[in-house]
Amino acid sequence: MDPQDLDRLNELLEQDVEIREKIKEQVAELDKKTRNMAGVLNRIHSTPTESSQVTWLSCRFIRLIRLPIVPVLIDSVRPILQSCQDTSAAMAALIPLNQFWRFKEMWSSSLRTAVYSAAFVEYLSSGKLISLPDVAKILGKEEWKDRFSLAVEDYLHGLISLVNELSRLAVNAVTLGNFEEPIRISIFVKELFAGFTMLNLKNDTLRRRFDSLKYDIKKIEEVVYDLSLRKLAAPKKEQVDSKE
Amino acid sequence: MDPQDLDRLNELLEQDVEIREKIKEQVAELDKKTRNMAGVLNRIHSTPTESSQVTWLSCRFIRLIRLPIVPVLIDSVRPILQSCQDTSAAMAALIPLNQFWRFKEMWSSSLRTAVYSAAFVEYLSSGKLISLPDVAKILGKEEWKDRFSLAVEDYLHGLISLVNELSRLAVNAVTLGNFEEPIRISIFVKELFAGFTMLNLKNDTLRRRFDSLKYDIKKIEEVVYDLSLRKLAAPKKEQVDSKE
Amino acid sequence: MDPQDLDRLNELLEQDVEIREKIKEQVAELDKKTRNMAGVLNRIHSTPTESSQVTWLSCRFIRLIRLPIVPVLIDSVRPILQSCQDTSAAMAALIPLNQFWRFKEMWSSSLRTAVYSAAFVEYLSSGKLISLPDVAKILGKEEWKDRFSLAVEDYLHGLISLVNELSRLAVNAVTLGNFEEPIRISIFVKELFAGFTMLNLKNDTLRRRFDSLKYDIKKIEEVVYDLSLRKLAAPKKEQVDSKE
Amino acid sequence: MDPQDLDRLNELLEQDVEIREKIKEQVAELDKKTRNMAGVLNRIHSTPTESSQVTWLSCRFIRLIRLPIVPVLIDSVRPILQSCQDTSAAMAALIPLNQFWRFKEMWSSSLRTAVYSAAFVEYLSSGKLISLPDVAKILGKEEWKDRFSLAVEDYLHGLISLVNELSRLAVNAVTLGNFEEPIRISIFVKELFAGFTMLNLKNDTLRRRFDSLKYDIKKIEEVVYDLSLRKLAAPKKEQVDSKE
Amino acid sequence: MDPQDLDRLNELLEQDVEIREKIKEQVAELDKKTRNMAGVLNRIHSTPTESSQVTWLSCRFIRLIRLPIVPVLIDSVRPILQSCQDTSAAMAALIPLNQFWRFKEMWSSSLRTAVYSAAFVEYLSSGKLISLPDVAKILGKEEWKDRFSLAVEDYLHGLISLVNELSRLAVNAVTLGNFEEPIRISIFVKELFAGFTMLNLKNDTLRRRFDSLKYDIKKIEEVVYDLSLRKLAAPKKEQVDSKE
Amino acid sequence: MDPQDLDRLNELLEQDVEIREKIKEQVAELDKKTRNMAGVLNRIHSTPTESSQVTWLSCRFIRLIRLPIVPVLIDSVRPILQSCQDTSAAMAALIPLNQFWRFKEMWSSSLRTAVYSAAFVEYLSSGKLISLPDVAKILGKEEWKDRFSLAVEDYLHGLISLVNELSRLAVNAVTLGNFEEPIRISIFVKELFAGFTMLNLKNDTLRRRFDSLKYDIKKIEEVVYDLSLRKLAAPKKEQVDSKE
Amino acid sequence: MDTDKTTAVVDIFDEFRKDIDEHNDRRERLIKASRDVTNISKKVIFLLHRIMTERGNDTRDPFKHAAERGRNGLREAQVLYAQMKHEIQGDEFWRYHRAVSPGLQEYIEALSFAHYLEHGTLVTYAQVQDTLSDDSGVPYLPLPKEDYLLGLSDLTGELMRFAISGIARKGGRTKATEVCAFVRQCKSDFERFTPVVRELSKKQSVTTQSLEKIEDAVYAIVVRSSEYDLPPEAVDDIVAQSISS
Amino acid sequence: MDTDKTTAVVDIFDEFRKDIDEHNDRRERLIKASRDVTNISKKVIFLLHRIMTERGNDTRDPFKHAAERGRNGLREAQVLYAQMKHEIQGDEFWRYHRAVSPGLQEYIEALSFAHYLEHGTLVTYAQVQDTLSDDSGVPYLPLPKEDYLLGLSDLTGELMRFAISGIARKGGRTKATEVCAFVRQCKSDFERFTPVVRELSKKQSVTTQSLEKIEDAVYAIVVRSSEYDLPPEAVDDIVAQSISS
Ligand SMILES: [Mn+2]
Ligand SMILES: [Mn+2]
Repeated sequence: MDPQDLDRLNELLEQDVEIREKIKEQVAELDKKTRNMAGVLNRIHSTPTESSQVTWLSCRFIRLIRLPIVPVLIDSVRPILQSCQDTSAAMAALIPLNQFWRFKEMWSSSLRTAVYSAAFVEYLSSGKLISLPDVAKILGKEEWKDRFSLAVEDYLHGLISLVNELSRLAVNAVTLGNFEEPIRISIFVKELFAGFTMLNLKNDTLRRRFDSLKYDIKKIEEVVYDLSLRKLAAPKKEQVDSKE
Repeated sequence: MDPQDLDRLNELLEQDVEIREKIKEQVAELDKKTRNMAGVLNRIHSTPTESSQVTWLSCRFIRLIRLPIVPVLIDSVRPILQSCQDTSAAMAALIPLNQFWRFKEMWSSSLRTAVYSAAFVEYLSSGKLISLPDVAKILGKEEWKDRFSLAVEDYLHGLISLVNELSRLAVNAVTLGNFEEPIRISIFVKELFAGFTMLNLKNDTLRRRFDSLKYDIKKIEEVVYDLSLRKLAAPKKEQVDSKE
Repeated sequence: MDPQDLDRLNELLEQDVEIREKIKEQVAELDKKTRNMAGVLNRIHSTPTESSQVTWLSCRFIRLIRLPIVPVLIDSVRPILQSCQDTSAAMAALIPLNQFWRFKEMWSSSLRTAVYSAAFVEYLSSGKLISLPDVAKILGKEEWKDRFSLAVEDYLHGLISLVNELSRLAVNAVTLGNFEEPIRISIFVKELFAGFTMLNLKNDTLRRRFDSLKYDIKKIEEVVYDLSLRKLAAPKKEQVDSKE
Repeated sequence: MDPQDLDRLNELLEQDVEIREKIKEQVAELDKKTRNMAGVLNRIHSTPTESSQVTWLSCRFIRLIRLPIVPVLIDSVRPILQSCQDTSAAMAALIPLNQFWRFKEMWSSSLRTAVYSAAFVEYLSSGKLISLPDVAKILGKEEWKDRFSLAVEDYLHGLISLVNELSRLAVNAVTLGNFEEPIRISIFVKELFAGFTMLNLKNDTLRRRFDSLKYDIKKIEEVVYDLSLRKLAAPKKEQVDSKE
Repeated sequence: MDPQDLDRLNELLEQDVEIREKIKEQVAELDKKTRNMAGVLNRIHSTPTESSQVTWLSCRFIRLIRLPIVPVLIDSVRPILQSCQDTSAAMAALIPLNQFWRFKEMWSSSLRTAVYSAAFVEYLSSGKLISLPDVAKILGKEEWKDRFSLAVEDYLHGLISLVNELSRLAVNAVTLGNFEEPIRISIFVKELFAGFTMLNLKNDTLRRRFDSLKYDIKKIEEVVYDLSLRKLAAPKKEQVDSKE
Repeated sequence: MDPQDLDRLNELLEQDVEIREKIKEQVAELDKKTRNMAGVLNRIHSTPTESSQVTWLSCRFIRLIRLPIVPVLIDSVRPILQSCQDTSAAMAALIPLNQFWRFKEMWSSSLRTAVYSAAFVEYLSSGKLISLPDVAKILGKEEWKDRFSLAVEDYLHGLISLVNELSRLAVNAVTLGNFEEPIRISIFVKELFAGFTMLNLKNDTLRRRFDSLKYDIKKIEEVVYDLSLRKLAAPKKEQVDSKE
Repeated sequence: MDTDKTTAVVDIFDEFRKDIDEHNDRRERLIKASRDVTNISKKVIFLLHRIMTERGNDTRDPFKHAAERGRNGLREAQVLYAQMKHEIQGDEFWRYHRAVSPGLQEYIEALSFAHYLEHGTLVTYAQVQDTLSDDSGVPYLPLPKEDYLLGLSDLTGELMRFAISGIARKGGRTKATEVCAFVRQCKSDFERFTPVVRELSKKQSVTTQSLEKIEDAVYAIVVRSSEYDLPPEAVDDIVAQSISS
Repeated sequence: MDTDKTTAVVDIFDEFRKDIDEHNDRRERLIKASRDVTNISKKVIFLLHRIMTERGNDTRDPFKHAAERGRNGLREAQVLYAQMKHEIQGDEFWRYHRAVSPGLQEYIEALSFAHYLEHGTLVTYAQVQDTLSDDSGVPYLPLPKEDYLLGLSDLTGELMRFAISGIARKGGRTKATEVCAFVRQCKSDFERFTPVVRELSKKQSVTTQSLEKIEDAVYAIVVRSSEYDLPPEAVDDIVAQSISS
């Protein structure tokens, strides 16, 4: 082999290794943040909400003794969520022009957890579904898009994780005496599910995870059933409308 | 190999490839239709039925505000269902004489969803089990049977999907205030299950799905049980008790 | 090859074989004990506890006909647990100085079952989590640590097995009429889970088993839900506090 | 889900599907060409070369009856090789800016065969190793590099395939009475191998295939041995020099 | 989990991760050295030896034009070999007391290549088999043995690699006109093989690689056969004696 | 299960385990013997035979300096071979009536080496193929046949090992100056191969090993070919030519 | 070349060929018969589930009735074993054990299911061996303990199906509780055999899964009935009434 | 509850049961028959190798003789197909194709081996279909192109065995060279089918291995004979002479 060719090849190979090494560090950083957020959000399952009137008084009391309640929880997640942008910036600086898709797989999993966190925070604050551009804005900047952006599939994976978590929340809300939450969750999730149904998904992981959503929906429906049966809560008319 | 033989063989094999390619297109077509029907039928879970007397008035009202109610839903599925025959016709035209089983696997999954839709529509309209010849008639024509017909196993798969859906419906009917539906479902499904028990299955997908039916029946039974004990379906007295 | 070198090599190889043979015997011994303990502890799933007031009378009766009840069960496990130290002593005597990690894999699996048994006994007696040093003390002696000790990962594997078993216990306790146990289990497991979340797990098997804990937690939450919904039991305030 | 968001998502997903569909067609095209070239080049194993003096006369005769001999073979591969650029052009037109790495895996395997063919042609014509820029020039154009280029690893995979084939050729050349070829191959391959040894290979598949080169080298060495032993051919002094 | 316990656990887990990280760096260092040595030693296959009288003159000539000949080759390997001790020292400093066997697997493969290099150098210089203590002395220091030493199996793996390489050398020596080397190799390898036969190997990788030695021996025997048949060389009486 | 039945069953199963344990010991014994024999027989490859007239004188001389020659070798194998009967006796005593095939797999491999040794000894002494009954007689007793006998497949495996070894011997005999042996081997092996061709084998180990015989025959044939062409075995003339 | 000797070797190997051919053919026949036994047994298992689902007219003990019909069905398999008998005499049985084993295990699974329905207990080793013997009690084959245990282990899967699909019927709730206790006992009884019967470990984990499914079902019964104060039989009645209403 | 309707459902499913049972039984019969065909074909392949190894007395063309005996052996398989015929009529063939396919491929492998020995060519599709038809040319089954190609692909493995074990015999060296060219041609001819016949790719790589083994063998012949200046036939004679001496 021509020594110069050899050097050139080696240079290319080593650049690649080096970039990967540096990206790995940033991914570890992002990973730490998303784990942290997931950890905090996990506490939602043992946190009474304000809207739960029955336990309102005890909740108030609880707040005094500093138990985290939903808004407090959300407030503690938001700054971490915002700080993800720093990691994104660092990655955008590392990734060579046009090679976003080459390295993307390295952080997909962490990014999906970040999307899930952002979507959960949005649901908890506004009861709305966060849009792809909105998550993208939170996690990164438009102008990096040659080097770092948010792919549709990662956004959708994050939403599926959200539903997985909401079905758990429906169950735990009842335990905590909050009988409205499951109804809200039911409406939100059914609408989201109807959206997913209209997407043209290929037969990949996304499709498989989407299929598993059916179990979450079934569980949520059963919770709503349990509540209706016992007349503990009932879907309001407007809610039925919005389902259309 | 003799070059002429080689060419001839290749030609024949490529014809097969071509047929497959064309069938694939038709299957994609059929798939689109079945997804569509499944999507519409999914709305049944948030649709109050006419037969539910308790909520009849609110239903009326709802109709005015244009909520789909069961007959409307059915009416919107029927034409799609009928249009499946066109796809079947196209396929029957593609498949060489006596080679139905050769290509069958390509559309089994879509066909099963079509069977499920037909069976669900039938159940919703008449409360009856649709027979294999009846589904076959809806989806295709007798005279194509050397090229396109409905296999027993696909019919049975469709029925299992129906039961999966009915157990969900039993739950959601109660939520929507319809306390008769679960009883009807219970009777219908038990009868069907007794039919399935007649079969000697191998350890294949059908067997596995049949095993899963037990859970649907259990779920339906629990709903009936809840209703009976709460005396909502049974002679009404001491309604107060059930409220606790 | 120089005959003397050859002899030396053979000697080394045969020492290795011999030690392994002897360790295998001790592992078989330990294995028998852990199987035995796991077997006894498994009976917990059909054993009513004293704290279950509803079935208290029948329990009394059962005790007379000598069915094991929890304390009896624990008492029959404790001596076996203690006798594990003998096996550990025998192993410590066999393992050459500094070669603990060479042979460790031979008994890891049995040791994890021993840890699980110790942790289960502790939970059943005091409701507390056993610490690593405490299990280490039960199963071996500090002064052998060059030859035999308890690795962090084996401790953690034992705890994960404990959670797997507790989620089953939550279900079976209800069947036995004990509606408090699931609440206790729920609090214990959630706290343990939160602890795990804060560990920096790199080990692949451990990480994968930890991920599976989510299913156990979900199951326990659903049991607690069923009880709360029916007002059969409810988390007490102090318990909510301690969750923080 | 917001209908507009939904449409946007669907649009993105469908664009992806469509691009893949179109790229697939081009890859099928490329695949046909590389198969074709590999097929022609495979005939080298039964093709006597001009340099083989012993069988020279029979070769002449063979040429008359139109058996391909090496230069003819090469001449029939060259145009196909050049036509690969058309496919590359078509792909470059399809691939969105910056998304080369997203779709690259779809044609890697075909591209490696193309590299192998180019490298084999170069070896057969000049006895030299083709460089990465030279293959890249043959298969595509510099100005497309945001959309279509040749990755180092694909170049290296192509070279490994070349060595696999050359070890077979060393054997078959002898059968065809050409005793010089194995010597030439031996020198070429050893030099290439030495080059590979100096590369910092991290890629797993590449590393594994590189390890397998040892078998090819051993086989070539044994052929050279057989020839030297029987004084049928011998490495020339200059060749030994160049090995340094 | 008790916060203090949690911290202690985390500390233990993180120490482990850190040590592994640092050892990995040293292993990469060692790996670079062994690759380098293996690369240089690979050149032996195209290097005429001094002892080959037939090509002696051309060798002399070659030396003038700076072709590496065996002693030169050996001289360039020796310093790298000695420098391995530095890496060993660094590792010994990293590995906690008594935990040699815990991490050993991380560098086994590199160490085996180092053993092979040392054994090859010894064979080339003295024609003798290097003993385990001698390799151990070259690669590390006796006083570290609680932290870093040379296991029997790694020594034996290195010797098997040596035989793999010697069978190649027997073939290439003939190509280079050295007809004595194969005879020497044959005697050396047969003796080594007889030694291996007397070892009490378990059914593991070592046993499997040992079984593969038979192919190397067969190849060497065939080379010696080819030479004898052509009266190019013959085992000398003394050599036969030493085989006893 | 009935506790008594349970115990009885366990007892029976443990008896089996015990038998296996004891058989394992005997197999280890047999294994040691067969390894020993294989080791001694391996020396045949560097042992001149008496029948080789050309080197007879040098052989005489060699004998004086105590080199083992064939008869001496055979004499040292025979007693080990005979002692195999003791192991067989011990096994026959262990194996329950009619359960030979149940445990057979445990010693098949060792037995095949024993068959090989017996067959090799027979070939070396008489030049004949040992028959199955003759090997069976050497290794065991007719009257044990319900408990221990020699299966056809083990006999055949032993013969294949013999051929593997004879092809090596053909090569080495020439090296040692014995030009008659390869001819004898060739005739012997061809006959044996013809026998093997009679069998209809399944795709099992025997089939695979039988396939490998072809390479041994080819090798032997090449030796015969070399000798014939060099007129060393055939009518001696122009010995000078073969020297080249 | 000594032609006589050549012939001799060929003659000897001709004998071997006959042996090997006969061996392969016999193996093939036994594999076929074993497949037949498997199919018969599977059909019997379905038949038993079917009878337990039907049991409409309680003219007689449905459990006993099912067991009888199951045993009748298995008679066909016993005939096959009687026919196989001469091919697996003495040590030959062990030679072909691998070919025979799968069918045997499926047969034991079916037989033990029928037995459980009637007696609520595990069929004993002796009872199984008995069904595989001729009228004078001479066994068609020596029943391996391992196959006996592995066949029984498969029974737990069928019992899970039986318990769960029976829950919705009258008395099914009580039956499920019984089966739960029985399967739990099986699991713990079999545990001691896992060190000596290798394939049993895998089957034990299937048993564990089945057991957990039954436990979940029994749990659901208890949870629901705990909301009220009703014995399970009363529940059955109320449900039956509301369906027929 | 409407008992009539219940009966109706059960009656319908009873029909299904009959269908499914009949289907499973038929599949089982075809699998068994297919195993038989496989065994017959394997035996024929061994027979062909055997005849080619023996061929002592050259009273007639050994290749033709082998082919005849091979075809005779395969007649047994043809009888089986004739018997299967009514079970795989029309579309039923495709329904049971997976059960029938392995035997069919092995049959084609054996038939093509016999054909190659006699004619030195690949048996054509029409010729194979012909052996699977009755006297009036009505096919027992529609021969799938895929099975035809996959069966032929297996032939290369047998040819490798044939070439290498024949090398040591008179004329074997020339024969090996012929087989080498033939297998090389097969490999390149089959290549174009790999995109359309999925399982062929794997078999092509087996063919490549076989081809390389033959190439190595042919190489060894050339290397050795190049040391002298002798045509292969002369070599055979010299070797024969030295063995018989
Ligand atoms: Mn079963
Ligand atoms: Mn074959």
